[in-house]
Amino acid sequence: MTEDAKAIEAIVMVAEEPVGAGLLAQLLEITPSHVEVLCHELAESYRRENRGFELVKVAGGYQFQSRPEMAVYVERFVVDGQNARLSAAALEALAIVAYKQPVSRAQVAAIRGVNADAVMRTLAARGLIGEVARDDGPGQAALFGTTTLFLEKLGLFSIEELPPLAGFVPGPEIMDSLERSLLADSAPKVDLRGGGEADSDVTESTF
Amino acid sequence: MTEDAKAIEAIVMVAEEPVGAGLLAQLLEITPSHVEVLCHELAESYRRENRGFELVKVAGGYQFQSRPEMAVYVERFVVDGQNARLSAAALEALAIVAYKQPVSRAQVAAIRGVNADAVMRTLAARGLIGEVARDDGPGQAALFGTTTLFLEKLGLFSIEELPPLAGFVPGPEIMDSLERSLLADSAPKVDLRGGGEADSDVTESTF
Amino acid sequence: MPYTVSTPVFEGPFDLLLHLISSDKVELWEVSLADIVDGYVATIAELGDGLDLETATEFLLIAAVLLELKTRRLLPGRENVEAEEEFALWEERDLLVARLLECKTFKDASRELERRIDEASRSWPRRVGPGELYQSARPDVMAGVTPERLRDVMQRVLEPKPVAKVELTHVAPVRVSVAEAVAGLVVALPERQRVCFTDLVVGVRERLEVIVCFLALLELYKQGCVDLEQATTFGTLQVIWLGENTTDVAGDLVVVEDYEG
Repeated sequence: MTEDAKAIEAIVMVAEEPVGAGLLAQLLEITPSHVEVLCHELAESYRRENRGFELVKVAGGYQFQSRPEMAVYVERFVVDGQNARLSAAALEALAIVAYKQPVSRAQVAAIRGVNADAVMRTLAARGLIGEVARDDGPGQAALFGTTTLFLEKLGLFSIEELPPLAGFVPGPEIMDSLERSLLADSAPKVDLRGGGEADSDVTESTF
Repeated sequence: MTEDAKAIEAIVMVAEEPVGAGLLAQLLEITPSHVEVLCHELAESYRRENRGFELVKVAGGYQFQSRPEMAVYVERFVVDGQNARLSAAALEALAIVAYKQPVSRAQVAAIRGVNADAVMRTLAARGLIGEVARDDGPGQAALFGTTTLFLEKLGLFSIEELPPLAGFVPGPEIMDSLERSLLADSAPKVDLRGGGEADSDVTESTF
Repeated sequence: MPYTVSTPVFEGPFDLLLHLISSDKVELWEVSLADIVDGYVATIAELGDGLDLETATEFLLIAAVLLELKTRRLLPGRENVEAEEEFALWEERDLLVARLLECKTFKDASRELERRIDEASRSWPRRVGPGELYQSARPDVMAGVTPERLRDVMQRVLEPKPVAKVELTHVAPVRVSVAEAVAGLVVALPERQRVCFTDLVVGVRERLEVIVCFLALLELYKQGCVDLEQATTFGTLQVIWLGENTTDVAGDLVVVEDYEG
């Protein structure tokens, strides 16, 4: 172990939040890229030794955390019910804020097709999103973005690490079925109910 | 590394207080003496690998800490690496705890309208607030109050000496319903500064 | 009423539509809209007090679009449908498809976020801090914090949050109604036959009155009493009186409704 690596271990051990490579570099008077190398080596050594903790890069810095496989033991020890699950609605709103930030409540509502006030409040109360700016336009709507806690909760180093949204754009088969469902012209020309009913019958039965 | 040793590492790594051998034994379903042996081996391995942290046995139990030789770096970090002032959010949370103690994290969050976990942690780490009780309700939320250090820093003899809130202050029933409407989980019912004497007793005797 | 329409399988109209379409349970043209509406109504009934007005409204809007699309296809005489109308219909449909796709994209993205949250929640971060030993070395965060400042902060926290209000005081009351302006114009115009709009409103100070005058002209144009000429965009607007040279026309005019302000 080099003195620098030891110092990193010592500092990260007493930090209350992730410590950035820049700060570590400044404190140790070495370059940030050297810090990155040392941290990588440390993380690797814990993995190799099969330790119960790990050094991870999250929310802009390095931090120690318990290894996921040990969750069953740590769970018994940690007794805070703060990890209540988010509803599907809240998760969707969270995804929209994450990918489109800064974004207003109205924009979130427009995408989801339903009112977003309640879920946005929930997300703010959980500390996952926060007001980051005000819109220039009339009304000066509050614009929301994700927080550091959001990054921590997802184990992300920065918002750039979010999986690209393009990966979630529905495939051609979904697009096709949507189009087909809504397309007037491609509607089946044959009668719809199998039988030989007249048009008017179809009309009546379909509405 | 045995599974038990890994589990000890994981638990002690995330524990905010020293963890007793008895508790570890209970969590891992092994004997306390076996815990002692494993902890001794772990401490030995960190020493052998010349790591920047150590596992020590203090009054209450086991805890990780930075190795004394690394003190110069840790000191630099403590002096330069952290915020020298309380953020506006932290100051708000501190004011709420001061005036409404004992109060839960969820209640502070409800009053501020945003998550308070991080700021409460900061305040606790700075020794300005601390857990004074547990709520009776389900979940047994930790209730926080200010510490004697807080009083010292403000030059107050007791919490009663805080300047009274002027002008309109919502009555307990309004605050209560406000909180209930904002709280996601079941909020403990706390007497809002009603029993002043009891409050200060708790505060003073606990710290 | 708090918004609580949320079940594991369905929330809101877009979701419903997506669910129905993408699960291939519904080919909108093959299964009746009535079925969808029935299903929706049933869901609403299940939700009981959880019903959200906006959700219901949004659904109605979408249902109306679908109904319209379908009606036009099923009704006889489709070939007479104006190209423009058809085009508008296509636009509506494209818009709907685009919105549904966007909604689905974020829905799928949210599943991935959830997976990551679950994964990350199996680890707990160390949040312990330097401890007593280094307490004295830490900067004094309470420097400059006085009891009075703490009280001020508390007071601000307890202040009711301001509710956004639309400021209306700057809106001038309407002085002239369009009907009155029309009545005035049918007197003034026959005398001048041809006049440019700027001359017509010379001496009028309030912008609103200019607008009212313009609306009155449009009304007269609609009724064929005047012709309007404008050589270039933003050019001078010429008003040509087409009516009889008497003021009797006023009596023939359809009563002009007041524009509610």
